[in-house]
Formats: sequence, structure tokens, C-alpha cells
Amino acid sequence: MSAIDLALANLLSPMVLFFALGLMASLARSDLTVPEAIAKFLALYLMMAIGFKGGVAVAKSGLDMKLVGVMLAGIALSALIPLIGFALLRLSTRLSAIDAAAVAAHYGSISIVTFVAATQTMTTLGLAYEGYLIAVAAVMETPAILTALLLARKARDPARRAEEEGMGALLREIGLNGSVVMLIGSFLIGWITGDRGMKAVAPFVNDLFFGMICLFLLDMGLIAGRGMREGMKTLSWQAIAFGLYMPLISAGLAAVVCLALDLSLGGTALMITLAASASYIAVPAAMRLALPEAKPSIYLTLSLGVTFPFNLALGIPLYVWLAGVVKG
Amino acid sequence: MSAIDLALANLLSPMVLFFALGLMASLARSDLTVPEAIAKFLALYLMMAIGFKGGVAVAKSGLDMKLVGVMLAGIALSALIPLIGFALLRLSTRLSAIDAAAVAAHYGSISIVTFVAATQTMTTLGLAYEGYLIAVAAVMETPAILTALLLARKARDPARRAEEEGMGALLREIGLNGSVVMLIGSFLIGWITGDRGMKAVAPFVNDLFFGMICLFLLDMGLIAGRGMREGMKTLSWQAIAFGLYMPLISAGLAAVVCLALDLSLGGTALMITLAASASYIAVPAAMRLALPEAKPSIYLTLSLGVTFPFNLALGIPLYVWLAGVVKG
Amino acid sequence: MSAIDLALANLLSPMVLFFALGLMASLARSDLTVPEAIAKFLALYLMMAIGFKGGVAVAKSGLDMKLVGVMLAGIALSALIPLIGFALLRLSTRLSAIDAAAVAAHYGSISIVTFVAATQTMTTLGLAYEGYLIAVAAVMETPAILTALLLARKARDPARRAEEEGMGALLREIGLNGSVVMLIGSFLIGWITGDRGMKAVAPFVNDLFFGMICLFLLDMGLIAGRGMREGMKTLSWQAIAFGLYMPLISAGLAAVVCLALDLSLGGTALMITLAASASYIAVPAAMRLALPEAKPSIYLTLSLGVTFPFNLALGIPLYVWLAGVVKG
Amino acid sequence: MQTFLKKRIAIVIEQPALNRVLDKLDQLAVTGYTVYPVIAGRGREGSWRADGMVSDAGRMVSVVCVCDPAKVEAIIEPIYKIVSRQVGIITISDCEVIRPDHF
Amino acid sequence: MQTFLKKRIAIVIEQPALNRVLDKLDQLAVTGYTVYPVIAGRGREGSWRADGMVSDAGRMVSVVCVCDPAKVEAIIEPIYKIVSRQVGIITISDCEVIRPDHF
Amino acid sequence: MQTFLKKRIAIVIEQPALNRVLDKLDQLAVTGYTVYPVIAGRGREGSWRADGMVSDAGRMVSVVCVCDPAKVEAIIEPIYKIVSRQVGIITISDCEVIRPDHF
Ligand SMILES: Nc1ncnc2c1ncn2[C@@H]1O[C@H](COP(=O)(O)O)[C@@H](O)[C@H]1O
Ligand SMILES: Nc1ncnc2c1ncn2[C@@H]1O[C@H](COP(=O)(O)O)[C@@H](O)[C@H]1O
Ligand SMILES: Nc1ncnc2c1ncn2[C@@H]1O[C@H](COP(=O)(O)O)[C@@H](O)[C@H]1O
Ligand code: NA
Ligand code: NA
Ligand code: NA
Repeated sequence: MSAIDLALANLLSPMVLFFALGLMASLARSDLTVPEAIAKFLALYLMMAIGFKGGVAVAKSGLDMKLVGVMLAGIALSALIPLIGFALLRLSTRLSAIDAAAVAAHYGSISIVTFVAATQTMTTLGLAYEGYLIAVAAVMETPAILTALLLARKARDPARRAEEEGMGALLREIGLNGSVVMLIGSFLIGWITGDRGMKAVAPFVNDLFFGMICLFLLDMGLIAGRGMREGMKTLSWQAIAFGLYMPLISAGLAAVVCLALDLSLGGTALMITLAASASYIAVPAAMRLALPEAKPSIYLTLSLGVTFPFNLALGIPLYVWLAGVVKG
Repeated sequence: MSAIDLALANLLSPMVLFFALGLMASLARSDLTVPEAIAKFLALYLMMAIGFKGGVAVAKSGLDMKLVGVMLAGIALSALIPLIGFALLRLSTRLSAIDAAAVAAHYGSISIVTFVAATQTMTTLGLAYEGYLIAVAAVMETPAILTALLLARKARDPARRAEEEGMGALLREIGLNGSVVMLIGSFLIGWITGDRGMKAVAPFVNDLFFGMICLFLLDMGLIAGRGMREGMKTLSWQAIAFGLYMPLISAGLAAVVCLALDLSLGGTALMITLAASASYIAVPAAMRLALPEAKPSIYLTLSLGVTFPFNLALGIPLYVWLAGVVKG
Repeated sequence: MSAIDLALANLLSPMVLFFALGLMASLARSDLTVPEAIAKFLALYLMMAIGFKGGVAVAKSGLDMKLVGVMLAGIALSALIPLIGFALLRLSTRLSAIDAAAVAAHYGSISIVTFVAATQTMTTLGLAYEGYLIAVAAVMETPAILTALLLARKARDPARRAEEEGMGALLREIGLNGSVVMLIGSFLIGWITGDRGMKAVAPFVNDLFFGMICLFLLDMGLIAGRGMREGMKTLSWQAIAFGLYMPLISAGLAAVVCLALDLSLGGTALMITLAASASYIAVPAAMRLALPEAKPSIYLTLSLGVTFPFNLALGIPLYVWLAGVVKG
Repeated sequence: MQTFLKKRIAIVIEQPALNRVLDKLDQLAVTGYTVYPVIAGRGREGSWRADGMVSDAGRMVSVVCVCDPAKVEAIIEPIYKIVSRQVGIITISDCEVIRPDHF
Repeated sequence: MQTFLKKRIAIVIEQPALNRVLDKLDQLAVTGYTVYPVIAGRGREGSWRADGMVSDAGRMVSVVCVCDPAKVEAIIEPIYKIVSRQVGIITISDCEVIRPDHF
Repeated sequence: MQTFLKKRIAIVIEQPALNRVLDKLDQLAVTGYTVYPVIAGRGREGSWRADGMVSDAGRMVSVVCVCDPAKVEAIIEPIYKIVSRQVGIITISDCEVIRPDHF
């Protein structure tokens, strides 16, 4: 499949179309909404299903030692990307150091829904991928946050710094984020119970999966549209541009790293997608605790209103193509 | 199957029985409830599933030109039925012109759950029907509202009329009703993605469908029962009678119209059901905006507490039988 | 399978592991939560699915007259176990008569989730069981409450007793508890519609069943952990011990009773499980109405934080083994 | 714009006893009330959270009733009888309204 | 710690009309507002409950706006125009804040 | 029926910081508090809505604490320290209770 065909096929997938439906509904100020409890349920389901599947896959294939290398690579990417992002933001935008650090953290961390959408594309393309990438996704969530904190520290006035409660407490608050716990927990349960477990929960975590993603993406579209309506006022075009080119930079970086990893083609595409994706569940919550003075309207709008739609509609096929280049 | 057998089979279907369970639980003042978020989720799911299926069906069969005729017929029915309803209410009840107009709007518009229950009956009877009837259902939602507004206008004191904000703004508020947007959006997505899309979401939108309807009807029963307990105080027997004979009049009218449409047998039954059904999601919300002085307790109780149970238990089999008469 | 193998297999089942995940997440103070509306939905689903299945099973097998005997035995166990519990609590703990009565009520009544988990074990072990045990479970919910009320009456000061509104009103409030109504209602609908109905809702009530239980147990783990953190302060070690040995006493008693019942092996195990399980949905709510002066922190923590985890992890395999002894 | 002084009675009561409070308010013929959800809390009976809860026991709701100062006594008396037996609290505060007839 | 007197405007309005109230508050350039869910209630239009409801009609939400006493008139006037046409009520009460500039 | 004057401290704080506020209230040994859900709002940080939200960031909850007038200072001081750093507001108002010992 050429990159173009891929892009078209992707744009006409139910996932992307439901996202578009949500986006347009919300931009048109329709009163279509997904109740908060349902949105949280869909997220919970997604973490459970994707985690469980990954665990079962690992139980099947066993852990080859490559995992360690991939994990380290993931951690490194998550920790370094914010440095690039921070520098670019400070150069190209008027964002304060604190705001820039907060935004950068989102791009170092990962978006599990973008990852899920990418795995779906792999399935349609019939590309296999390493199950343990779920675990890699999980470990990539937090390092970016630490980098951002260090970047912000230097910028913070000492008064504030005094106020901060200990790094330790903060890390506990952040590390035990519900979605991360659910993802890792389900991964381990899938690993332990393997095929036996999968047989029992398959109709729930496999058969429903795609339909639930469609609903979830409808919701994401509604939120993204709201973010655009709200946030665009507060965002400069330089900031918006950052939301579009930063994923490409991360993707390029990841592609280079992948040259050294020998993952499967599908795995490479997913690894690149992880690097290119920007968090909007775990990191925003963490930023409210760690860098409360950073403006949520900026980082939420950028990651959810700009980068997520871009990755979903154009990024993923691009990353698959990029993976082809890396592997070919 | 004779009309009698049909009626019995229908009364003993899980759908009707779960509705009855909800109804009895609520009349007995049990604390059995469906959380609001879940009720909204079930409605969202229903719109998504029924819309998507309809779209896929159209993608398969292609659009024969009959569609245009059926659409126009649907719009005409939705726009005219309120005139009949209004006249009958003014003659037979003590309702104010505003209240009568508001009630009439509900009977011109359609109830998607009644429609869904009817499609389920078609499936059990093995009757095929035109997929685009979903689209017809969607276009029949709003014309009735406009007719009611014109009826109410004349009755309104000028002072009030001054207060009214422009018709335009009002129509936007009404036209972008979430459930309508979800229904049409899912229809289009199903149409665009066709079989390919259906293969991916089938377990979600097909396999779960019936079980979800049962839960939804349980909820409808609970609400209907509450409506009966509350509303019956405020309703005269003439009004209640209207809730029972009006669907029959609409059904008769639709049957005549169907003579000119050559729909399939199933399609005819559904078209009659649409005309006979009364809205209780989109229209009540619209009435609160367009005719706030009309009493919600009256139109909600009539459409949800009287007409919906009647259609579900007796109406649908009757309309299937009527369709049989029309078709041959 | 030896009792040990059984225990191990049980401990490594997805159900128990998801419960453990929730428990650990909540003890570690993670912000992982299941929205209230979703928890209520999962409970509603469980009642519907398990009730419906039971009804269909009865429709298949027909009602052998044994049912009557089993029902009476269930009622007797539910009514008598609180007497034992009350006596033991008064002897071994410092709980007031009112508190002791309230706690005792929970152990006489049943936990439907424990029952469901047990049926799941039967399925994995390939043990058949009588479908009407669902109905037995339903009738065992309330008798324990009455016993507890009588026990508390004697202890109550006359002043209070004056305040009490009539037993009749109270029983209506309690008897119409939503979860009981849903369970019995679904049982009847399953019974009426039989295979025909099951064919329609099977994907919903059967295929999803296990996955939904896993989610529900995750939630139970979260709540149980919270209960432990909160309640352990208020509980003496004697009370906690009661939460561990009382189910064993009930199980022993039930085992003896089962000698006279000739249920299948699976049915015996389930009957013992019912007796050994402690309610935490219907009874706590009833106690707030009937014995408001009893401390909820005590009975909720005991039944949900102590006895439920014990039954889930160790009890069920033990009761299966015990059933083997009874039957063989 | 002229406003009129009324009293705002705010009750926090455990969910299972809600219907008793509302039925009592109906008997007392108050002109109306509003029930608000509550997601967490702490009191003498310890702390609780709504999320994940299946049973209604051990969770709260809040009932607000705006009424005429003259009626407060008549309403508080019987409501307090119920609340004092259960887990819950009552607070009273002043507020102004535009349509005095409405309350 | 010094505090400053403000007014707390509490509106209970039926859900379908919420956007009209919020849009109006935005036009009136209030410094902010908070919307609370409501799960049940009773008024002249009878009683209602949110649970199980699919349609927004016949259910309420509550909007609270804290503002400067000087601004109350200017806010109440147009809001009352909307509320008086719909199902809903308005109450006003005193409250103190720490950051006067904020309201 | 005799009533006693208390103070009602109402805090609107962004969800992620809720635990910090509650932990602080626990330290301050207040007799209790109640947490209310909030579904939408607007403030200096712009407007937000809860529905459809997965992340806790950018959404609010409301904490109400009824306490003795003498205690207000001691409670507000440290709570304000937290709230002032986050998105949120604090208001204080008078209320009466029946059981003074309870608060
Ligand atoms: N001082 C307080 N301020 C606000 N809410 C309170 C206070 N005390 C108790 N509550 C609420 O009332 C409920 C019952 O209180 P209690 O009966 O003391 O356990 C608690 O769970 C809180 O939700
Ligand atoms: N004047 C106000 N009246 C009522 N609620 C307010 C007001 N200002 C702010 N809020 C609430 O407090 C939250 C945070 O305010 P802010 O810190 O100004 O963004 C807002 O999202 C609103 O929910
Ligand atoms: N006296 C009252 N106290 C508290 N809430 C009220 C009162 N009257 C009305 N309400 C609320 O306002 C809504 C609309 O009132 P109404 O317009 O009188 O039907 C009711 O459903 C209640 O939620
Ligand atoms: Na990234
Ligand atoms: Na109609
Ligand atoms: Na028991």
C-alpha cells in the first residue's frame, strides 16, 4: 500500500470518521455529549483491553531480551524529547519557561488512544507487532514529566520553590495515576493468565474493542472541538505550528533509534507513533499538581486539539510509511 | 402469523417484558433505577447502532430513487399530523392552544426507540426493510416542531412574541439536537464505510444490540411508570384517550400514504410505525426552548406514559398487520 | 482436582487478579476509580445476566419439586445464621446489641457477586448446577434482615421504638430493593422467554459476562481496599476474626443441610457459597433504614473488606471441596 | 429590583433515608425543594466516597429547601427528627428572592 | 485575614435553557460562574428526577455566580427575564471572599 | 428551636488538587466536610465542562466545610495557600445549625 492509499484508507476508517463526527458536532455547538462517567468507563475499558491483550501476547511469545533495549530506548525518548520541545517553544513562541516546560512534558509522554488507533491500523494492514510494546508505552508515560520538572525548577522563583512539597510525594501522586495503574495491572493479569484468561474475556476485550474505540473517538472529537473553540483564542500560530511539527521531529528521532532496535515492521511503526504522540490524560493531571502555574488551556488545547487530530488523521499512516523506510 | 398470534408473541418478547418489569418496579415505588449517565449511554448506543446499520444497508443496496418520494412523504406526515392532533385536542380537551400545539408536535415527530423495537419485530418475523428508512426517521423529527410553532404563534400574546429570540437561532438550537446528529452521523459513517466498517464494529452494533435494547426498555419502563404516577393527576381522561387514538389516526394516514410509495412489507410497517410513534427525546427539549409556557408534565406523560407503552405492546403488531393489508 | 490445585487455579483466575489489582491500587492510594454510574451499571448488568440465565435454565429443565425443599432450606439458613452470628459477636466482641444484630443480618443474607464468582468456577470446573438456585439466592436475601430486626427490637430502648414507623412500611422499603427486583424480574423473563429469548440476548448476557465480572471485581477491590483503610481503625481483631470464621460456620451448617437436599455437586457448592457469603448491597441499605443507630463503618467493612475477599480468594474453592465431601 | 428575605434550609442526609425526608417535606407542603448529588465527605461517622459504590448505604445527598422565615420552625422540627436518627446534618441560612409568592 | 462582601446569585434552571443563561452571563461579563448538577426536585411544575432520563427536558441544573453587590441588579434583571419564562428559581445571598479583584 | 451561628466555607478547586485540600482539612481537624460535583464553569482561566472529560485536569469540584466562626481564620489561611496556587476560589458565608457541638 502506498503512503497515499494508506492515508486515504485511514481517513475513511470508522475510527477517524467518528472522531470527525464529534469534532464537527462540537464545532457546530450541537448539544451532543458523552456523559463524563461513560468517557471514564471507555478509557478504563481501553486500558484494560489493550493491557490485557499485550500481556497475553507476551505470555505467548515469551519475553525476548530485546525488550530491555526497547524499554531503555522508550525511556530515553520520553526523557529527551521534552528538551527539544522546550528549546523550540522558547525560541519560537512567547510562552513562559514554566508553560513551555509543561507543554514539552506532554510531547515526551505518550497518548494511549493514539497508540490504540495505530494498533488498529496494524490489524487492518495485517502487520504483527510485539505485545510488550504496551509495557513500553506504560514506562514512557512518566520520564517526560521528570524532565519537565527539572526544566521548570530552574525557571521557578525560589519563593514558589519553597512552597513545593517534596519531589517524593509528588512522584507518588503522579506515578499512581489511575490510567497507568490500570494499563500495567491489566498487562500483568494478561501475562499471568495467558490464553486461558483470554479465552474467558475475549468477547469483552477483543470483539467489542473496535466499537468502543469508535465511541471513545467520538468523545475525543467532541472534546477536541471544544478545545479548539476555547483554546484557539489563547494560542499563537507559532504554538499551533509546534503542535504540528513537533510530532514529526519526535517521529524522526524515534525512527533513527529504531534502526538500532530490530523490532518488527509493525512494532517499529508503533514505537514511532508512541514517540510522536502527546499525552492528554496522565500528564495534564500531573502538571496541575507539579506546575500549577502553567496554563492548562495551552497544553490541553495543543495536545488534544492540535496534535491528536493530526496524528490520528495524517500522522499514523505517515509513521507506518516511515517504519517501512526504517525496516526496508 | 395472524394479528392475534403476532400480538401475543410481541407481548411475550424480552423487550416488552423488560419494559413491563421497569413499569411495575416504578409503580411499586421500588428504588430500582438506571443511572442517568447509563440511560444517556444506552440512547447514544442505540442511535449509533441503528444509524450505522441503516447506512451499511444503503451502501449495500444503493439508493433507489424511491428514497426521494419516501422522504417527502415522511416530511409531509410529520408536518401535517400535528394539525390533526391540534384540532382534536382543542375540540376534545381543555388544553390551552400552546399546550395543544406542544403535544401535537410530539405526535408529528417520531420515537426512535419505537422504531428500533419495530425493526426488532421485523427481524423476528424475517421481514426485510429499506435501510434508508433510518434517514427518513431522522428527517421526520423536526418538521412537526415547525408546524407546532406556527400553531402556537397565532395563540401567543404579542408581548411574549416580542421576547422570543429569532426563529433562526431557535432552529439551530433544535436542529443540532444531539440524538439527531448522532443518528445521521452514524448513518453517514455506515454508508461511507459499508461492509468493511460493519465487519469491524459488528460485534458492538449487532451482537449487543438486543441486550442493550432490553436494558434501555427497562429504563423506559421505569420512566414511564414515574410519569404515570406523576402525570396522571394532571391529565384528563380526554387527554389520555388522545394518547391512545392519535397513533391509530397517524397510522391510518401513513397507511394510505404508503399505498403510493411501494416500500417492502417491512418498510411499510416501519413507515406506519414512525408516523404512529410520538417523540420524547428531541421534541420535549425543543418545546422547552420554543414554547416554555407549555406544561412539560402534559406532553411528557402523554408521549412516554401513554403512547409509547401502547405502541410497544399493541401498536407495533397492529401496524405490521396494517402493512400487510396495504401490501396485498 | 485437589483442594490445593483448586485454590491455586482460583487465585490465578482473572477475576481474583482484577480484584487484587483494585485492592492494591486502593491501598496504595492510586486515584484509579470506577465512576459510580458505571459501578451501578455493572451491578444492574450482573443481576440481569445471572437472573436471565437462571430463568432460561429452569425453562429448559423444568421445575422439579426439589425446588420447594431447597427454597425452604435457603430461607431457614438465611433466618437462622444471624442468630449464631449475633451470639458469637456478643460473646467475642464489644459490639452493642444493635451493631451485632446489623452485622449478623449481613451474614445471614447473601452476596450475589460471590455467587456469580462461584458459578464462574463451576463453569471452569465443568460442573453443572440447578438454574433455580438464582431464585433461591433471591429468597435468601431478606429473611436474615427480619431476624436481625427482631434481635435488635429487644435491645432497643422504648423511646426509639416509638419513633420507628410501622414494620409494614419498612418491609416494603426493604423488599422492593432494586437489585432484588432486577434479579427476580430477569429470572422470570428468562423463564418465560426461554431459549427463544436467550438466542436474542446471549451475546449480551453470556459472552460479555466474564469480562464484566472482571471489571466489577476491580471495582469491588477498590471499594474493599478503601474499606480496609477506613474501617480497620474502627474494628477490633475479634470482629475481624468473626469476618473470617463466620463464613466457615455458615458453610458447615449449609453442608449439613445439603445432605438432605440432593442437589447436583455444583448446586451443593453454590448452596454452601450462598450461606457463607455476606451481603453488601441490599442489607446495608436496609440496615440504614431499619437500624440507623448501627454503625455502617462496622458492617460494611466486615462484609466487604474482610469476608468478601476471603470468600473470593479461599472460600469458594474450599466450598467446592466441601461439596465434594457432601456428595461423595 | 425589590427582593424578599427567605430562609434556605440545607440538609445533608444519607441516601437510603432520602425518600423519608422528601416524603416529609411533601407532607409539610413546602413550595419545593432541590436535591444535589454529593461525591464525598467526612463527619463523625467517618469519611466516605461515592465513586465505585453500588449500595446506597454510606453515601450522602443534599436537599435544599427555600422557604418563608415563618415556616422554618414547622419544617425543621420534623425533619430534624429524621436526620438526628441518621447520618446527616442540617444548616439554615438567609437568602433573598424576587418572587415572594413562589416560596 | 481581611474579607470582602460579595453577593452569591444561585439559579436553578431547566437544563434545555442552561446555555441561554450562560450565554447571557458571558455577555454580562461576570468574572465567572459554576454549574452544579441537580438530581431531583419539586416546584410548582411538579416533581422530577434525573435518573434514567434521556431527554434534557424536565430536569434542572444549578448555576452559581459570585459577584460584586454593585453588579447584582445589572445581572439579575436580564437573567430573571430568561428564568421567569422557564421552569426555575433565583436566590441571592451574602458571602465573603478573600480576593475582591477576583469577583 | 434554638440555632447557633456557624460559618460555611465553600471552596471550588480543580479536581487534581482535591486530595491536597482534603488532607489539609483532615490535618486541621475540622469536624467534617462535604464534596459536591461541578459540571461546568468559567473563571479567569477560561471556561470548562466536565462531560466527555477523561483527564481530571481542567475540571472542578466544590468542597463545603461548616465550622465555628472562631476556627475560620485557622482553616482559611492554609487552605488559601493551596487554592491560590491552583485554579479555584473560596467563599465564606454565615449559617445556623441546631447541634453546635457537631461543628
Ligand atoms: N462540618 C461539616 N461541614 C460540612 N459537611 C459536613 C460537616 N459535618 C458533616 N458533614 C457532612 O454530613 C455527613 C454526615 O455527617 P455525620 O453525621 O457527622 O457523619 C458527612 O459525611 C458530610 O458529608
Ligand atoms: N465569580 C464566580 N462565581 C462563581 N464561580 C466562579 C467564579 N469565578 C470562578 N468560579 C469558579 O471557580 C473556577 C476557577 O476559577 P478561576 O481560578 O478564576 O479560573 C471556575 O472554573 C468556576 O467554576
Ligand atoms: N422552595 C424551593 N426550594 C428549593 N428549590 C426549589 C424550590 N422551588 C422550586 N425549586 C427548584 O426549582 C425547580 C423549578 O421550580 P418551579 O419553577 O417552581 O417548578 C424545582 O424543580 C426545584 O428543583
Ligand atoms: Na510522545
Ligand atoms: Na409520529
Ligand atoms: Na450468607
